[in-house]
This record gives sequence, structure tokens and C-alpha cells, in this order.
Amino acid sequence: MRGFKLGMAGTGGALLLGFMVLLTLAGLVVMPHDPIALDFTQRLAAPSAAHWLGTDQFGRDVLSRVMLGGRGSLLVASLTVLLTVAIGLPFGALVAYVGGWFERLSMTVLDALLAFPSLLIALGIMAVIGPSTSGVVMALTIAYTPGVVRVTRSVALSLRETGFVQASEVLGWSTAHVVCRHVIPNCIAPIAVMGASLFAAALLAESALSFLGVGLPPPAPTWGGMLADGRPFLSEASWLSLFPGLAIAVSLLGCNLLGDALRDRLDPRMRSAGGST
Amino acid sequence: MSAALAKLVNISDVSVVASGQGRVILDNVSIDVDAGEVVAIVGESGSGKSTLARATIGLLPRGVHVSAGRIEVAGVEPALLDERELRSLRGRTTGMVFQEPMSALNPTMPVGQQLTEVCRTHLGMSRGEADERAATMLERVRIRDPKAALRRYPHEFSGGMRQRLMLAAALLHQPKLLIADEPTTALDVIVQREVLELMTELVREIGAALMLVTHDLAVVAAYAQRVAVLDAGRRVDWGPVADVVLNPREAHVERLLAALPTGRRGNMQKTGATAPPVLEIEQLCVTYPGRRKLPWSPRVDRVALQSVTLNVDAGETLAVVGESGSGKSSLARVLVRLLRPASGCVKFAGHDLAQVRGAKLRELRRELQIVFQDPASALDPRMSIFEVVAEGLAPSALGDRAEARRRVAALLLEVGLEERFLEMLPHQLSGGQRQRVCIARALAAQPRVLVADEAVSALDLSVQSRILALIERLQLKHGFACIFVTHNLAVAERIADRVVVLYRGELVECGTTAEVLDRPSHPYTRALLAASLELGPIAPGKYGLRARAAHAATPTDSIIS
Amino acid sequence: MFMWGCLCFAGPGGAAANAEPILRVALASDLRSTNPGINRDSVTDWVMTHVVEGLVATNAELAPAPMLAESWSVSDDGREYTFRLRPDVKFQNGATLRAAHVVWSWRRMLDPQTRWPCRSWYDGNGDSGVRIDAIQAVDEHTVRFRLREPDPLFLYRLADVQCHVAIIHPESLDANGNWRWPIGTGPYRLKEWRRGRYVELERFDGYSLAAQPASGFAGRKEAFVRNVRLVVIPDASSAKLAVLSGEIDIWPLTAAEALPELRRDSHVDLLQEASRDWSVLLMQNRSGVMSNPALRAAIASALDPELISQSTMHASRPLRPYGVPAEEIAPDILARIPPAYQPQRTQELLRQAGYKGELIEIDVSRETGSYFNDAIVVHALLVRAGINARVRSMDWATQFKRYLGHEYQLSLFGYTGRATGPMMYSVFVCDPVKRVNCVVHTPRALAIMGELNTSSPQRWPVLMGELEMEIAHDRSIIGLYAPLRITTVRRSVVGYETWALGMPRFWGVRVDAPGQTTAVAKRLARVSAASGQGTWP
Amino acid sequence: MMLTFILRRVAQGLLTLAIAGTAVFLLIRVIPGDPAQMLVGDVGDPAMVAATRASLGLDRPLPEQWLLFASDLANGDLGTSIMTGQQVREVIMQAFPVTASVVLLATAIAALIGIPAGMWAAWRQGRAADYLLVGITSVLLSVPTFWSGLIVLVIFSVKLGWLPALGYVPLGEDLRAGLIALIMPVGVLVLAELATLARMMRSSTLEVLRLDYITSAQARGVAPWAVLLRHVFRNAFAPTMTTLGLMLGHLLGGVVVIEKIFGLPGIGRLLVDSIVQRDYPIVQGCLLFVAFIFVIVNLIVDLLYAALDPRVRV
Repeated sequence: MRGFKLGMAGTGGALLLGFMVLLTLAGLVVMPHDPIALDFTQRLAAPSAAHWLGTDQFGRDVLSRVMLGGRGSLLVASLTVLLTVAIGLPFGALVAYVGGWFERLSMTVLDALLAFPSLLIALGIMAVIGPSTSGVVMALTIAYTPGVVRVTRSVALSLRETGFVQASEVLGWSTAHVVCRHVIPNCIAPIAVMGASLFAAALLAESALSFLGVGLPPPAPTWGGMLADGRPFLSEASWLSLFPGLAIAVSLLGCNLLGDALRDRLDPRMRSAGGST
Repeated sequence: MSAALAKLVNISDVSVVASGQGRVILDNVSIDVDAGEVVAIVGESGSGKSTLARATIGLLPRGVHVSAGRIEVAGVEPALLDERELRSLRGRTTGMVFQEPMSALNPTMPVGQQLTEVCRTHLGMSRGEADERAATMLERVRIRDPKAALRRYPHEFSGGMRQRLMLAAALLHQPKLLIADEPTTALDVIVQREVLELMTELVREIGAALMLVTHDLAVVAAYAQRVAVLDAGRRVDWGPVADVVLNPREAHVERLLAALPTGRRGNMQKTGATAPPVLEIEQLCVTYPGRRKLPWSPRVDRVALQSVTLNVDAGETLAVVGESGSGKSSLARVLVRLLRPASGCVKFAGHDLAQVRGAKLRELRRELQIVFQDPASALDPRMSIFEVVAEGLAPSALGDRAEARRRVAALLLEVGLEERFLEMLPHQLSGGQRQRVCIARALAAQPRVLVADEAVSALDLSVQSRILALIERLQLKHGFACIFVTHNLAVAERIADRVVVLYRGELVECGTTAEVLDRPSHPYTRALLAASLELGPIAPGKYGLRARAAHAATPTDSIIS
Repeated sequence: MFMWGCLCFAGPGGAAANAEPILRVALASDLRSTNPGINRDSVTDWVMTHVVEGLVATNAELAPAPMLAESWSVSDDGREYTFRLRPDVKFQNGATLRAAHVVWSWRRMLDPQTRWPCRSWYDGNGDSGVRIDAIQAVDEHTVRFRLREPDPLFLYRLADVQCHVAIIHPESLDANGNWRWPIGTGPYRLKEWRRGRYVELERFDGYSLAAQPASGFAGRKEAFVRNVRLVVIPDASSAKLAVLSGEIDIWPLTAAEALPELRRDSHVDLLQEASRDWSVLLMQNRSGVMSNPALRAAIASALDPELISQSTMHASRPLRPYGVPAEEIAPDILARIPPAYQPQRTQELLRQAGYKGELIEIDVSRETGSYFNDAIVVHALLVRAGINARVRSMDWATQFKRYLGHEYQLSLFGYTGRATGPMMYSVFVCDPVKRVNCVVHTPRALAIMGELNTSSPQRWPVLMGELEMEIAHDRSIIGLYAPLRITTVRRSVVGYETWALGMPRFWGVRVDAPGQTTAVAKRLARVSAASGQGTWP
Repeated sequence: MMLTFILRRVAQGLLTLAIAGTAVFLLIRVIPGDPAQMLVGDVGDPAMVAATRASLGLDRPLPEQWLLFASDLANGDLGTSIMTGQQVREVIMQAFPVTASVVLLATAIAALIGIPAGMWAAWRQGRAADYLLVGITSVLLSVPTFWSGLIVLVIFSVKLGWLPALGYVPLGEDLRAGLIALIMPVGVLVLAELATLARMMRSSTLEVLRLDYITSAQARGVAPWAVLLRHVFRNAFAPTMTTLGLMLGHLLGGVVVIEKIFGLPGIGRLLVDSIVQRDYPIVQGCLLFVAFIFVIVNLIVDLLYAALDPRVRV
């Protein structure tokens, strides 16, 4: 992007998110301890030199599990965002362009989906598919796609009225050409803005699912799962829940700040669609 | 008591700066306004004229502040007043009217409440008294059935009526000074004239001064006593209208006056009377789907065009004149097939555009090109100028990139843009330059008909005349027919061979420029001519208001709702 | 906080001037229904054993003992049982118990319309149990059962808790036969049920005390506390806080995670209940890679039961390699059964089994207690032994469906304890044609099971020993541990005792206001409780 | 015109419910695990399981089951729970007040604080108050409710012991104890909702402040509080209200996480538990009820929108 500056908050957000991603990627290369191996001699050890963030009830190192957990959580969140945008963007543009009964039908179905809180849809699907990474991603994608379609449709509808889209039509280019060359590229900006808040929502939902016990399957930990497992030892070993929760909060803060900065810089039209439950 | 004291408004050496980027908006400007006088502030967009008006009553937007100089209104300096005193100054001595009628009134509040809000707070009037006064004022600004109007909501009134409501609101508390920031720019010609007449009449009646901000020199000539001309924040000239405008002494003012569309296009000798018209429009009707009153009641559609029949000859320039809502842009859009007509047909090169489909349609459309009004949304922000214009070339020509570059460069040159523009992006270009790129893009398709839908209305006067000259030159060179849609009669007169007048979707007048402008047959056309204010040279170095049509009737009562 | 009335230490009958204290018990889940035996789970059984009684009941020695029937005689061919009812036993609606009520209750349970899950025991088409041909009321106080053929376990079945036939008054049903409210003969009446929140029992003053001393669920069940309120607190940490703050007096099945904090608190005692439940690792033996017995043996050899039993912090559980406590099996046979865990032979056994790294999944459900922690340990042990294992966590319904359909490979599962050995083994040793959930079904095992079902209690230890030998050979079940059943009791409660079947009993219990309990009474209560087997004087 | 507006919205709502109902019907039946097995328990007698399935009507072909389900629904009968035999309607009516009391209380508090804060931050854009609000709301939006719930529980209940951890007491029964039990869950929910509402209100107020009629009101000497209250609020509140409607509609569907942490027997918990127990009628009843509440709340919001903004009415 030309001359693209994010402003103080935006860069701060990018740094926070970057740090968490870096921490997770570092986990691929070097890991302080084996996150899965048990060590019954070191059960519930407080943060110490050996274990910077202490150990859990099986004696496993919390820091390495946070790094491993990051992989699960961030992977699910980014996959969900990519898949949702990959489906939502073209479908939204198509609905805007085809219009007529197709638009009315799809919008009604999407409204029906919107009637259910995203967490409940995910719960239902997870119960069907059984806990697996692809299951969680699919569940969240189905829950969030209606949102992306609605935004893309509104952006595409307003784009149709612009001079350059109509001029392109008048120049004899086919609808497909117009959509691909003008509509979709200009939808990227608002969708990028929504992507940030979508990433935050997906991360939060995955943690909630793990918390309710239907998230990613063990033994690969996710932050939400670690938070839930640490709950019984809250008063005795609070670091078990504290650090995974902190990891989630820092990543979410990064996303929100980045999302706001993107929104202010890229696309004032998106301002009203901000905020996430 | 120096003369300065007697002045109602005294602005001396005022500079205004935007604190963010430190951009200078006004540089050391001084003007003054006497009680009961009409002072105009004129300049092109970006000259700082409306900032000067708003600074007078301390209404500068956030982040903009007066960096130097003093402003005095009715012996008081707004800058020094505290919040409450400043409010009572605005509530008692000054009033303001804005440009955009659509957002001038609070949509969720009945009109009456917004009018009487000030009287009841500042003048301590009771509800009954305030309503009574508001009703008489509405009567005065000729709003039908004022008592009922008080309870209705802003969106139930037309643009013109809303501007009159704004006027009533601003004058209700008998202010000493009325500031009008381009009050009629967004209105149609007839309504514009009415509102201006009404405003000056009312101001004179209550003995208030009027500070009128406008970009239209004709309005200055018609209504103002003294005028300040601003250019890029500096006061270029200041004094009585006769010295500054009618007998211009400053180069900048002369340039502005020279840019006024004057004179009439020599009518083209018909190239062979029998050449078939390039475009035949028969019984064309266009409707927009309306909303149903009740779920079972039939849907009431809004009719935009009513059985329009018209022919366009090759190489001719046809002006389509009409007000907003007359259907002129609908006509433009139907011709380039952006809109499907409800009935009737548009014959072009032996085909009816409404019926033809698929590849044939795509091939035919290339020969009917359009240039839109708003330069901001005319170019794809993501594409370089080369890519934008290249899109006009035929798909086949896009194969060889070097060849395409050469052709695009040639086209840019034709519209007066050097090669360096090729790699630039739309947001780096000015409004005028963007319109030139649009024209180049249209030319790339070698059209036989070019539709210009209010192509120059969004541009400043000086830029406007250069674009009109460019279109004329290109038309002579390429021989395409040009359909020029505008609401400005002077522009139509300058560029068109024939003129067509649209009124509420019907074609009420059609003929050569001379026939229509000198011997109008339809009452609406006559009202249009009478209402239009035009400034033109009456002698070398001397300008005056041109009386349009000798036998034109006086502007009829507002037949426009 | 809840207001405490002071308790003046009068006998149960004495009219206490101020409000009698309520005994408050924490339940992990709500009642399934008030229809005893029909729609039930373990929590429902706990409550119902206070409200209704049967002809016989399980005593402390887990044998059938007189309850509503004060005595019974068996015909020489063992096919006829004649029960003499205790005279002047009152129903909670004031009516006197008569033989007709017993016959009515039994006929109702055996009627297919009632859909009693255990009907297969008595209608002859189940794979265990025997058909009852006739039930008659000989006179006001005598009921005779005639069986198709002799069944040494018949009395044990009558005393069984899960498949208990409660003697209830016909007024428990409404006019057109729909279930209304339980009217039994137990020491407590079911006073109120606020779904999802609490169940309230009220002392039945007309309860006629049995002659024999209290033993298990039988004998003298004297209720001291007027009201018992069983509060539903599904969340373990909430229940812990409730006990610590005194809002709850007794917390049966205390969650393992709460133990450390409760141990440190001076106001509560932690009583360890014996439990006949059995936590196992099932290995599917019908299809797929697991059908190879050598592989099952190799896997079994890698799993250290000691480590698995300590999977949950602060709650290491007693090992239980066999279906019943070891002391009930013939010691000489026990000595000859080869232990499953032989880590040094795992690699060799894997080679013999021809294991080529196929994926083996461990089914576990997250909701049922600490099985999930066991799965983590099992997974780690298998991975350490070079076996490509993966934990597959699912909700209980899915795991149960995979168990019945034999779709699992390894599955961490648990069987509810049965009073007697034969009934326990009959749950998982059975003929797959007749029943879906059979795990061990080798011909030899079925033969031993058939003999066990028809033999008298004296021969059980030897037969169970041989059955365990066969199970060890088949390696489809690895016995892990008996789940830890700890009951937290506040010091203010006097007379609560644990016993072999490990089910709570609230009769014989007093609640003291904290300040007023005499030191002697408190110490006495704690001593007897700790010994577990102490008999009430 | 108002009538058309209402009828169209109601029709849309019914259609949404129909689609939602069918989706729920299919979804729950595809889930592995069978309620009949759950009901019979581990006795595992195949004949008994088959008999239970028949009595529950689960062995009939799917379309037939759907017709039965639809006809029952038509006359308002949501069926009876498989596990407890209780009327589904009754079960839901017990669970919904729990969720409703937490959500409505939290939303009211969040609105009373969030909306004025949002407006004030927009009014003083670029100054300290604005940065403060944006900063706080960013942090609040980033703290997952289940984490904040746990921390609140540990501090106020375990460490300080001020508030009881024991679950829910209906307000009707004992107002004081009921309110005390709600303090923590409502507090946690308010933190989450507050941020969203304040941000929404701030952005819509900023947009309204840019319009001419605000400047013209100031030009007429109207006092700032009058501008904010009379002019800005009505126009800026409309878009925020739509978000409030969406949020309220979803939250009334059960705040599962908060209900789980604070042991509240609300709709969210009821739904999760009934999915785990495969209690089809309860799951169907709950999801339909959630969808129904969502449609109703949004219909009310749309009507309020029309009341607030006359342009929609005409």
C-alpha cells in the first residue's frame, strides 16, 4: 500500500500480535521443555528458573504449552478468517450483482443463520463432527460467513453506483470482468478491516469452545483449553489459568488495535460495522 | 468615534491556520460590513471564503483556529467571549444559512421545534408566542399552510422549501447580521433565483446586513454592494461591485470573468441533409420502482421519462437542459444502456439497444461512451492512469503492452496531459485532470456518440471553460456526436448546436440553440431563461448582467414545489 | 448467610422451641425423576432409598437382610419364596402396609407398559435372572413368589439397588395411572422438588422402626433431623466454596480438585468410602487392529496402573486389577494370574504382534470425572513405548454409543458397582448374541459365567478366580482402580457413617449448631466414622 | 406505510424461524449418540433400547418425524424432555428468567454508562476523555469473559469471601439474596457489553456531529447540552440501537460461559447440557426459543427505529 502508516495505536497492536505469533513460531524451532511429556515429580511447581511459567498438574511446562497452544489457537483463527473471506467475498459480490430472487433467498437464509449466536452454531456442529481442528474451523466459518457476506454485499452495492464501475460496463466489459477487476479489489480494504475483528472473534470463540470442552482435541493444548484445565487449581496454582488467559488477551488487544487503525486509515465506510459481541 | 466603530463587522488582518498540518487557510485578510449592507465574498473552491464567514461568529471546525488579526461583530470580539456570551451573541445578533439543504435541518425533529428553539431560550418567549412568530415567518417565506408545516418533518419538504425554512430559522430572532454560506449553490436555477430574491428582500426589511459567500460572479453582480475576491486565502481585491467586478482591475478577476461561458456556437453547416441520424429515440419511457402504500395496494412507480422522441445527428452537439428530477440523467444513462427503458426504443446502428444482448451488445456499447459528473468516483482508486485509460482500448489491443502504452500516451496528450501522468494514481490528480482522463478513456473506444452527464458542473469556473474547449476540439477532430447534459443555460448556449429542454420527464422544447434561447415556446423554458443570471462582456474590459430574453415573462410564482 | 437456629439437645421427639436445623447435602446433578427404578441414575437412587423400601435390603455385609419382610422361607426345590411382612408398617399417607400392596407394586414393575429397565431379570428372556411365574398374597401379611427354576441369586436381586422394586402405595399414581408422587414406607417423605435447584425430604414421623439393628440399608433406620435439603450444585468449585462457607453440611462424591483445600480446613472431615465401582481400560476385540490378542497384551504390558491411578492431583486411587475386591477371590488362584504391566517385555510383545505403527485411538469423555486425566497418562505411556496413540475426547453420549457398537479401540470406561460378584461380572461377561454390551465372550468365560450364575455363594471365590484368569488371558479389560469416593462432612454433623456399598445414608444423623456440640460426642462420631465398619451401639 | 413495514418484518421473522427450526431439527438428528441408549443406561438390553426408541418416535422415517415436529410446533407444543419427562416449555420457562435477569440487568447498566460515555468521548474528540475511552474499551474488548469471570470469582468469592459462590436464587423468591448472587455475573457481562456500546455510540455520534444541522444549531446559539441531547442523541442512537438489538438478541440466547462459571441454571447451560444428554426435544425447544427471542428483539428494535427516525415511517 502506498504511504501506509498505522499511527501509534495501530503499530502498538501490530507489535503485540507480532510478539504472540513470534512466540508461537519460536515454539516450532526451540521448545524449553517437551510440552507433552509428564513429570510427576514436578507437579504444580510455581514459576521458577527451570520453568519460567511454572508447571501444570501433570508436571508439564506451562511456557512450552502456551507456545504450543498458540499454534492451535492462532492457526484456527487465521484459517477461519481466510476461509470466511474466501467464501464470503465472492458470494457477497455475486449476491449484490445478481440481485433478484437469488439475493432475497440468500439474504433470508443468512438472516436465519444470524438468528443463532455464533457460539451455539459452533457447539452444534462440534457435537456432530466431534472435536477436530477442521471441525472447529468449519463451525466458526459457518458462524461468521453471514457477516462477511453482508458487508461485502453492501460495499459491492455502493461500488456499483460509482463512476468507474459503470464506465467499465459502458466500455463493453463483461460483468465477470467488471467484478474481478473493480468490485473485488475495492472490497479488499473493508474486508481487511473486518478481517482483524473477525480474527479476534474467532480466537475468542475457539477459546470459549475449548473452555466448554468441545474445542481442539487434546493432547495438543489451546489457550482456551489450558484456561479450562487450570480452573480447578485456581486458588492453589493460579498461574495455570493466568498465563493462557493473558496470551489470549494480548493477542486480542493486538487484533483490536490493528483493526481500529486499519478502519480509520482504509475505509471510513466501515466505521458503522465495527464492534464485535 | 472612528469610522471603524460604526461598522457592524470589522475583520482586520485575520489569518486562519489548520493546526494539524499547519496549512494556512486565510492569510492576513481584512474586510468590513456596514449595518444593512450586502457584502459578497467570492472565490473558487479552496479559496477560504466559507472559512472567513464562519470565523466571523467563531464557528471554525475542530482543529482550525484564528492565528492572527481581530474580528469584531457589533462592537464585540467573539474570540474573547466566554461560552455563554458567545451563544447569546449568536442567538440574538447573528444568523447563518448553509449550503446543503438536505442536511440543514434535524431529520428527527418537527420543523416548528427547530425554529422556535432559539426564541424560547434566548428571547424568553412562551411556546404560544414563539409558534405564532414562526408561523408568520413561514408565511413570509411563502411556505404553504404554515400552521401545519410547523408539525411536519424536514424530509417532507423539497430542497428549495427547506432552504426557505433555514432562512426563516436564521431570521426569526431579527438578527443584525445574516451570514449565508453558498445558500443556493445546490438548488436549481429557478428556485435559486427565488431564494436569493426572498433573502435580500427580508434582510432589507429587518435592516440586517448580509454577508453572502458564493462562487457565482453573476449573483455578486446582481445582489451585492461591495465584494471581496479571495484566491488561495489572500484577498485579491475589495471594494464596490462596480469597480471590482463590472470594471475588473485585477488580473485574477479578469481571468475569472473571461472563463464565463459566453457567446454562441456557430451553427454547424449541415453535412448533407440526408445523413441518417446516428441515434433515434422513440417514445422512450423510464420508470423507477416505488414503494407500496399498503401491502395490498398496487405499487406506485416514479416516472422519470415520459415518451421522449428525439434524433441525434452524426457529429452534432445536442444540449439537454433540465432541473434535478427532470429525467435528464436518466436519459443519459438509458442511452449508454446503464438503465433499461420501461418502453420505447433507442435505435443505434440499426439495432434497438433495449433488445440486443450478449457479445453484440458489448460490441455496440463501445461506440456509446459517457463522462460522469463526479470526478472523485470516476476513476478506480487502485489503478494507475495508464491502466484506467487502457481499459478503454479494445480487448484485442491490450495484447502488446508497449503498443498499448504508446496509444495511451497519445490519447493523454490529446486531452492535454503529459506522459508523466501514466504512472500516477487517481488521488494524485486534480478534479479537472481526472475529467480529462475520463475523456481520454472514452476516446480510446473511438465512440460515435459521447454523452457528458453534467461533466463540468463539479468543476471550478476556470477549469470548466478549458474542459468545454477541449471537448469542442476533440469533437471536430474525431467527429463524434456529443450529448451534453447540463442545468446551466450559458454552458448549453456556448457548446450546443441544438438544445432540448426536459421538464418533469417530458420533452417540452427542441430546436436550434437560437430557436430555443431566443424564441422559447414553452412557459417553463421562458421561466428558466428569466430566472438565469448571466454576466457577460458588454464592452471591452466592461461586464454587465445580460437581460436574457426581451419578452420573457417575469419569473412566475414558484411553480416548482 | 443462612440463619442458624440453635439446637437444644433434646431427643428426636422433644418439641424444639426454635427452628430445627436442616441437614443440607450437595448433589452434583438433579434427580432424573421421582419414579423409583424407572427413570433413574445414581443420585436419584440415593434420594429414593430414603423414601421407599423393598421386601429385603442390602446390609453392611452386602448380603440381603430383612426390611419390609421380617422373615422368609424357601421351598426345598428352591422355586418358591414366601415372605412374611412386618406388622403395622405405615405408608407415608397413613395407610397400613398389606400384602396386596406388595403384589400391586411388583405387578406394576413387571408390566411392560412401565418400561422398567431391569424387567429382563424376571421375565426370562434376559441372559441372567429367572422368570417369575406367579406372585400371590397368601394372606394380609404373606406374599409368595413362584419361580420357573431355582435361582440362588434371587434374594440378592431383590436387594440390588440399581434394579430395586420399591413397595409403594397405589395413590402414588393419579386416576388414569400416570405417575404422581412417591408414597413409600421410608424414614423420610419427599416434601418438595424444585427442578435444577434442590430436593427437600421431611422426616416421616409415622415410620415404624425395624427390630434388627441398623446395618447398611437394612435394620433400624431412625431419622433424627426433621428436614434434609439436597441442593443441586453441578460446579465443583462452587460446591467446595459452599462447604467451606458452611452453606452445605455433607458433600458426597467430593471432587478431587477440592481435596487439598478441604484437607487444610478444620471444620470438615474427609471420609473415604469404599466403592465397588470399577474403572477400566477396555480393548475392543472384535474388529480392526485391536482384534489381535498379542497386540492387546503388548499394550497392557506398557500401562503402569500405579501411575494411572495417580493421574489426578491429590487423589491417588486404590488399585483394583479385578472386577471385585481381591479378598473376595480365592487367594491361590489369584497368585497364579500373570500381572498385566510388564514394561520390559513390551518391545518384544509388540514385535510378536507385528505392530507396524498403526494409529490407536483412546476414547474418553470430558464430563465423567477424572477419566480425562487418565487418558493423558495412558497416552503419554503408550507414546513412550513407541505406540502411535492419540486421545479422542468426546461427549459421554458418543463414547457410550461407540462402546455399545464396539467402534472404539481403547476406551476409558467405568462400571457401576454391584453388590455381588456374579451380578458384577454378568455386566461385561455375556453372550454377544443376547446382549450388545458384552466385552469378554470367550467360550471358556461364558461357561464359567453360566456356572457362577447358578452356584451358591460358597463356590463364588473359586469360580471368580477362574473367570479372572480367563479375562487376564483374553486381555480385553485392564482393571485400573476403584474410583475415589470421598464424602466431605462438616464437624457440626454427628453420626454420618460410610459403609461397603458407599451410598450416603442420612438417617441416624444429627446436626449440631457449631458452638454447642459437646466435645465427647464430636470425637465419638469422628472415631466411629473413620473406622468405616463401626456398628451403631 | 407503517403497516407494510411491520407486516414485512413479521413475515421475514416467521421465515427465519421456519428455516431455523428445520436446521435445528436436522442438526440434532445427525449428532452421533442416541437418547434411547442414554435413557436405558448401561444395562444395555437391546430389546429395551429398541422399545424406548419406538416410544420416543425416533424409529420413524425423518420426514414423518419432521411433520410431527412441525404440527406440534404449530399449536405451541414443544414436546416433553426425554430425560426428565417434563414439558419442554416448562423447562425453558424455568431457565430463561435466569439468563434474562443477568442479561437485561447487564445491558441496562452497560447502556446507562456506555451510551453517555460514547457521546461525551465523541464530543471531546482528540482530547483526553476520548483517548481514555478508546484505550479502556480496547482493553475491555480484549479480555475474554471467561477469564475475567474466573478472576472476579477468585478475588471476591475465594480470597475476600464477600460474595457467595453458591448459585442462583430467583429474584422473586428472595430479592436480596437474588441480587447478591447476580452481582458477579452481571458485573462481568457489563464489562464486555459496555465496551461495544460505547464504541458504537462514539462512532455514530462522530458521524452526526459532522452534519450541517449541528453546526446550524450551534450557529443559532443552542447550548452544548441541548445540542447533544436534542439533536445529536436521537440521530446517533438509531444505528447504535440496531447493534444493541443484535447483541441483546444473541445474549438472551444464553451466556453459556458465564452461566458455567457462576453456576447459573440459564438457557445457555440448559442447551449445552441437553446437547450432551442428546435430549432432542429440549435442544430443539431451546434453539427455537433462542431464534424466536432474537427475531422478537430485533422486531422491537426496528419499530423503535421507526419511532425515532420519521424518515422510515413515511
